[in-house]
Amino acid sequence: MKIDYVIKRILHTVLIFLAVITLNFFIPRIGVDDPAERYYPPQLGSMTDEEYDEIKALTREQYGFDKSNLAQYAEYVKRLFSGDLGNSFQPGRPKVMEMILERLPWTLVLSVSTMVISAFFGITYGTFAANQRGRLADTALLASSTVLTALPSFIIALILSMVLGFGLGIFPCYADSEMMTSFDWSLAEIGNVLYNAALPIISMRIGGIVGYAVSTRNSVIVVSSDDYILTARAKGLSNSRILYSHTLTNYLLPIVTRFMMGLSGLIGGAVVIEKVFNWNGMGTLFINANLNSDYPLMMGVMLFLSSIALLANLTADLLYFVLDPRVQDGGRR
Amino acid sequence: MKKNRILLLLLIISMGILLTGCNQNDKSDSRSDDSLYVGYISAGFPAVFMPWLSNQGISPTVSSMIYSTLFSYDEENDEFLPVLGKSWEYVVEPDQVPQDQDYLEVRVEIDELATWSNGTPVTTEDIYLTFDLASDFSRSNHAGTLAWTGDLKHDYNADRSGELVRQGIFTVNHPGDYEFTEEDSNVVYFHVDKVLGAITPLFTTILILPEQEYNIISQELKLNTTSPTEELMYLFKNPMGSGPFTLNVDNSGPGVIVLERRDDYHLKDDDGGILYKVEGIKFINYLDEIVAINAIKEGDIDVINSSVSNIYVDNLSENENVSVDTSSSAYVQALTLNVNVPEKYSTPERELLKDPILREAIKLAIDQEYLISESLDGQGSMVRGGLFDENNKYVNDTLPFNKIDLAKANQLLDAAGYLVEDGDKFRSKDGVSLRFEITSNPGLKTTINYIQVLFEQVGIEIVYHEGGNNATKDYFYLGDFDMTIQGVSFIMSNVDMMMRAHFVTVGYSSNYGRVVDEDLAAKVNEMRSTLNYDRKIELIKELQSDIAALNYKIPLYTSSMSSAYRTDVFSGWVSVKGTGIYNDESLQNLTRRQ
Amino acid sequence: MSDKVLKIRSLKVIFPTERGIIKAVEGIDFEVSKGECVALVGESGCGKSVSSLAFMKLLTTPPAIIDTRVHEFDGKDISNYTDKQMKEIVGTEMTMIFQDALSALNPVIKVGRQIDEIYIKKLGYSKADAKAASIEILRLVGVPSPAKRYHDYPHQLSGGMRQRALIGMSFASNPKMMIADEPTTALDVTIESQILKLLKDLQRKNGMALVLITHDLSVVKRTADRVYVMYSGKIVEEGPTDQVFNNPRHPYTKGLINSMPKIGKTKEEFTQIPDNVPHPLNKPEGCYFKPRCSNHDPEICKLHMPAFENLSEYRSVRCWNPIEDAGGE
Amino acid sequence: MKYKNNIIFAIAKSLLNTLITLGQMIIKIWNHKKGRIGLILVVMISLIAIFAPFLAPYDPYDVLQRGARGVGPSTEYFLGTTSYGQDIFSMLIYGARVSMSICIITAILISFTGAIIGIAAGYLGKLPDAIIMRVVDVMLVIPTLPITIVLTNLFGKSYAMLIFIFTLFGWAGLSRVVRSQVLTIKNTNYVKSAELFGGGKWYVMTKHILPGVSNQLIMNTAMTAAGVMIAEAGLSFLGLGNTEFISWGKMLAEAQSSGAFLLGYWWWIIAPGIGIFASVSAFMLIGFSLEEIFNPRMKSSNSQYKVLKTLSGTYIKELFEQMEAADNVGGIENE
Repeated sequence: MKIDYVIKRILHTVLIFLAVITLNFFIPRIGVDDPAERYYPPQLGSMTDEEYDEIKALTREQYGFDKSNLAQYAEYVKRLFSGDLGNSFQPGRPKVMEMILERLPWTLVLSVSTMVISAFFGITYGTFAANQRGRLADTALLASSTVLTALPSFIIALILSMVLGFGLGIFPCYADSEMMTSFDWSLAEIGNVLYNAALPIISMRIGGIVGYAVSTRNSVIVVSSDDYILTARAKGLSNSRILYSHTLTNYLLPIVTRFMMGLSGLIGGAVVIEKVFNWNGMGTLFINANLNSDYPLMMGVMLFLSSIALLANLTADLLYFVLDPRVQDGGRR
Repeated sequence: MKKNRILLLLLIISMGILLTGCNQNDKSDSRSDDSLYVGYISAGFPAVFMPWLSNQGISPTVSSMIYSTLFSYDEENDEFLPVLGKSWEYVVEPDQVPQDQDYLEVRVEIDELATWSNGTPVTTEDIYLTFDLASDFSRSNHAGTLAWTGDLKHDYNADRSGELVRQGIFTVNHPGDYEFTEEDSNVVYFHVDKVLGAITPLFTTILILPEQEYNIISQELKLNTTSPTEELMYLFKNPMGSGPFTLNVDNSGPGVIVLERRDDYHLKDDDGGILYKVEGIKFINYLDEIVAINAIKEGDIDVINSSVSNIYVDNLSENENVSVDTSSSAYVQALTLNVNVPEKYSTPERELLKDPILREAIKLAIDQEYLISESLDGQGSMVRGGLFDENNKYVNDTLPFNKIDLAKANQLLDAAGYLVEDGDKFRSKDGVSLRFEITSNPGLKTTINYIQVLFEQVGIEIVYHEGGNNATKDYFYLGDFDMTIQGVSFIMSNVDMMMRAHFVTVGYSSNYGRVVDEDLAAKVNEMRSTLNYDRKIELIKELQSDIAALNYKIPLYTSSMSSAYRTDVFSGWVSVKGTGIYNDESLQNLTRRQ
Repeated sequence: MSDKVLKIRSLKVIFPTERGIIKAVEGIDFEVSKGECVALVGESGCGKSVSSLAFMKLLTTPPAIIDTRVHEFDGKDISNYTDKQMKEIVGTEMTMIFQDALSALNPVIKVGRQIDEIYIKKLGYSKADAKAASIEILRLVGVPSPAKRYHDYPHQLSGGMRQRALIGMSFASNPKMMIADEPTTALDVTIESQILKLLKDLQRKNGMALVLITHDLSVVKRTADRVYVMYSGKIVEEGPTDQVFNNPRHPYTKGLINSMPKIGKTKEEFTQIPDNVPHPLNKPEGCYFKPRCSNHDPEICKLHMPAFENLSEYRSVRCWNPIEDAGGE
Repeated sequence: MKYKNNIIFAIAKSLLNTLITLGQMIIKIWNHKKGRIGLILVVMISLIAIFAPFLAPYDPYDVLQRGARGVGPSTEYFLGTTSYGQDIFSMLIYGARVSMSICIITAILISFTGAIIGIAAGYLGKLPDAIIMRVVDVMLVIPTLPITIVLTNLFGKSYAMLIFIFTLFGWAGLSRVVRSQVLTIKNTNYVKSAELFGGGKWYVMTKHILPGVSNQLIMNTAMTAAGVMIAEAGLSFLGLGNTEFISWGKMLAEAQSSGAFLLGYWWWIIAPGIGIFASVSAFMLIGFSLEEIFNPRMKSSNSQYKVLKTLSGTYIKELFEQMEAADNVGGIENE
């Protein structure tokens, strides 16, 4: 029964992954008569039509456009599973995988630290607000949540950048490009990264903190009114015991899901923030790929983002499985 | 309640830790070296550098610093200056070449002091391999700057796939019918098309590759294969060139490219000292112009590689350490009409554009002065006949400036049967209304808005149509556009190329948006192949007025370009017409202030 | 006085809301003696659960606002006890069980561990001792193969077993008083009687005071020694169980008894009290039961709330016009 | 023929029902404090959008109506001008047209598709359900903003295409919610009895299931509208939205790339920012109010605390004394 569930979840994930791969393969092929023509426009000057046809034929051959879609697809999947996302259209045809892996850490710096920070502060403050229900801390939270959830992160980013960056000069208005290439794990460098990442992180997740806080607060309140908390209180357990042993275990469940789901959303959303702060992460890589119509790279990034989302979902499911015994017995959540 | 206080405390403490962690400002050490910091506005830096395979973004800039060409071209004196090549000569002077010989022979001597960055000398083998690869379809496709190698005269038996009879370039090691002397070990011969300018692109645009590395290229492992091997990728990632700078691979990334000066570079300054005075160059990527502008104000960079928008000029000038240099740009913006529509994309409107009367009327509706003052805020100048530089001795200065004449335009259109139907604002003919889309990138939208206003007065409706991110790939090559705005330039070194494409040099080009006229084509060919210099100049000027009269590329303006640079760290900036303040001459002249 | 385990005088609980103040409990007096089983009966919404929570000082303030004249537990005045002081007696000396054992047990903690908590946190047992004691108490409350059940999660047990486990949990510390809030509502009839029997046995064996909160009169009849009938935040009748059942004096009590399903009852005898309990925000003037009372006096009942009158030593009623004494006292 | 009429009738009827529910909902929202603010804002912005040509002092699309560049707020230009001399106030008003229409149309489309697919999955069950839910799983995994960028790259970014793409990737989440609701409704007695009495699938779906999920749908439409507003703004901000029209996101993008920061043209950023904020929060307020209307648990408990603060200690004391006194009225008399 227990193992069944895990296997089912994993199979399910694999199935979705295959579907995502398929989409990834076909999306850039929609509406293109002859991909070769798009990928290799002829040059100025002496190229004759025959020469151009020759190049197109060569391109078709090199990219495998001459084969049937199915054969191309099989090839694509085969390469994918050997960790090869193909080669970018960029000059020199660098490997998409390497390009992504080069940028990934810098996007993760933003999104993971943002996640952790917002989850930490959000959960702490949310618990605090729930215990302070109706008082200042709580009302302030609810009021700010109405404001902050309605403000897209890039507007917050623009305002922060205008006020704290360009205006007061407390934080850099844009990321130090050199930092990313010369990073060496020294304390100063880590500090520098934090200093540069401060504004992006704040603007990405100031709303997130509030979001976490509100959902924590609400689930604490909901959980607190559950009967088993009453039982725990009727047992005369200390408040902290009730909080950590009874309330926390239950309200963390939905928050785990939220955390995992949030991760993929954040990396996707980082695209905008990276642009505002000149941050050389996956987002800028993606926009660059878009400008050059570099489909292998675009689809590579998409696949990466989708995989992260999938993995996050799977992790959330498995965590649920570990944390909630009801799921282990096949119960609905 | 106690619990709450602890929670609150925890919150405050961790917030404090975070903030103090953030407050480590160590910006000051970012200028610890003597490199020139160059801001570059693009979506990101490439990870690999294969000199031939890109003509976009920073790649050509960096490649031309790491690798070198045979010669460089001195626009002012119309002569080739030595780089890898020490000297060159026609084996037989062009005017003495027999009529039945359709090629010229050029002899180039390689500088024996020139070395690769690993210290080995540049040899004729390198030159041979380079041109061999560049002209060999089976080992590398044309890409980027290699288009010109079609002018090398290879002769085959019957067709291209047949036996090679005469090789267009050869070295001592690949002798043809020549006798070689001992001193000739440094010599390469070119057989080129009988076109005066043909040697220019061969000399000045093809970056020489090291034979010791690129000898792995074969028919199986093509140079621009879509999936390079590890070995090839290594070469792209760790470029070894013969240019004045080398790439510091470890310190370069998506945001920064670090170039270091080679002190063993074979070219020296007049006093025999190091030619390039800057010790290194750091290109720093900025996604947005505004960020670069702020960086130069803050002192994070010394110069911005590209022209800055006019709106910032006043703001930048407020900073005492920042100067702004204004010079004219290398391009004329021209309204290009699609007169050579491929069948697939033919529409009634596009067919109408083939009517010279309509084109004439369109030209008459354009007011250059108005466009310059309104859309450029006065930062530009008028142009004639598609060319702009009045000091250029090849420009036909008898050509008149385009002047707006709405009355005449309306009169022409009325006479040609383009009439305004009742209740209609715009003209139409045979049920086809004069409604055209200008396909362009959003950057030119302001200009297009003003063109809309101008054309409305002659009853032509103009609609803006965004044409994708990459004009050439998305619409220009395909020929799927009514009108577009295109940069047109005229550089003497490439004059025969320009002329054949009717002045276009920006990126790729195509037949679309170019009148295909047999008489004109014949005249262009005559100009290209004539070996009489004076006759050539005469034809160039004639062609200019012929092409201008066709009115399919209607000059709008040439905009001024403003280059921003700092004067507190380096001195000795040199402004070069058409390229702005960041150029090779500046790099050779800049000295670090103490 | 010392035989009184719990003594409450004039307990009042209100909840302020946007639309007005909810008067949940309006001054009730309540007593339980050692070894006595007292039932607090009433329809849902009459304030009995709130009262029971208030007995144990488990209501969260805010939102609730509580006031009592006397609040004694086991002879000690606990009305001014702090949260911390209360923690010392709640769960050990006074315990409580709730109606739905599934939701009353923490779903993500094993049943055994939840019982352990009492031993470890309240009684200071070691972990191993606690486990042994928990298994023992599970056996005592009649959970089959308790050592195995110890490791089960609440949802893995059957309804009856869950309730047993819950009872075991509140019985673990040999409490002086146990409040059972609708302990059998969620169970079917056979299990119900088993559970009631278990409760009764435990009570007798240990001389524990048991407070049974229920709306089910049949449960009361079978289990309780004494009964309090509550209506709309007030006690309307009090007395020994058999007397109240045989001889109800308040029309509400009578109504409740009449609405009890009973074998052999004809349809005419089986009557529901008309209407519902008044909304706590909208209580009628005068006697709260007046609108539903078939026997009310239009004058006095409308104007004044009747007082809680002692009819005899053991019986009291709150009615202007109590039902005639059917005798048999 | 008769069958066809039935369908038309059913559609008309369900449409009418929807309208009635919608009307009732609007009344409910109006009676809710937060909802009323949201409703007023949405109506106001929509009116501004509809009557933009009458309200805007300048036509921001008209190049001839451009004034001084980079002028701060003044009587001539309420919200100042851009670096290109466009009147920001007029841009804001015209921008409302694009921003609001995209988000309202998309939200409605998403609700429709989400509802239809969700109901189909939930009610039909078995294979259709399995297929639809797997598709939903895939859709939910793909990050929205990047896929939108990819698709606009491929198919252009015309107004209709944007709406299409937003809808294409927006319905999945909703249909999952709808499906789970349908599953609950499906097992209720009235649906079962309707089926038992020979109600066709179509009949049951329109008559019983749709009304059952309509609350969720209307609430979701409001929330989706807010989401689309943010997404469109984000896309435009990246310069990847529709370039032919003025939208608030595009105004921000232009402001950022044209140096509003550096030149200190704060009004250029604040104005569209407020536009986006106001409309997003308006939709959210409506959504929240609906949530509270449908699910009052959270709200009522919260308001208790608010009330508590307004109550004074003496008042409560008096109240308790009153209670005791009332209790003793009869008692005293009887003593």
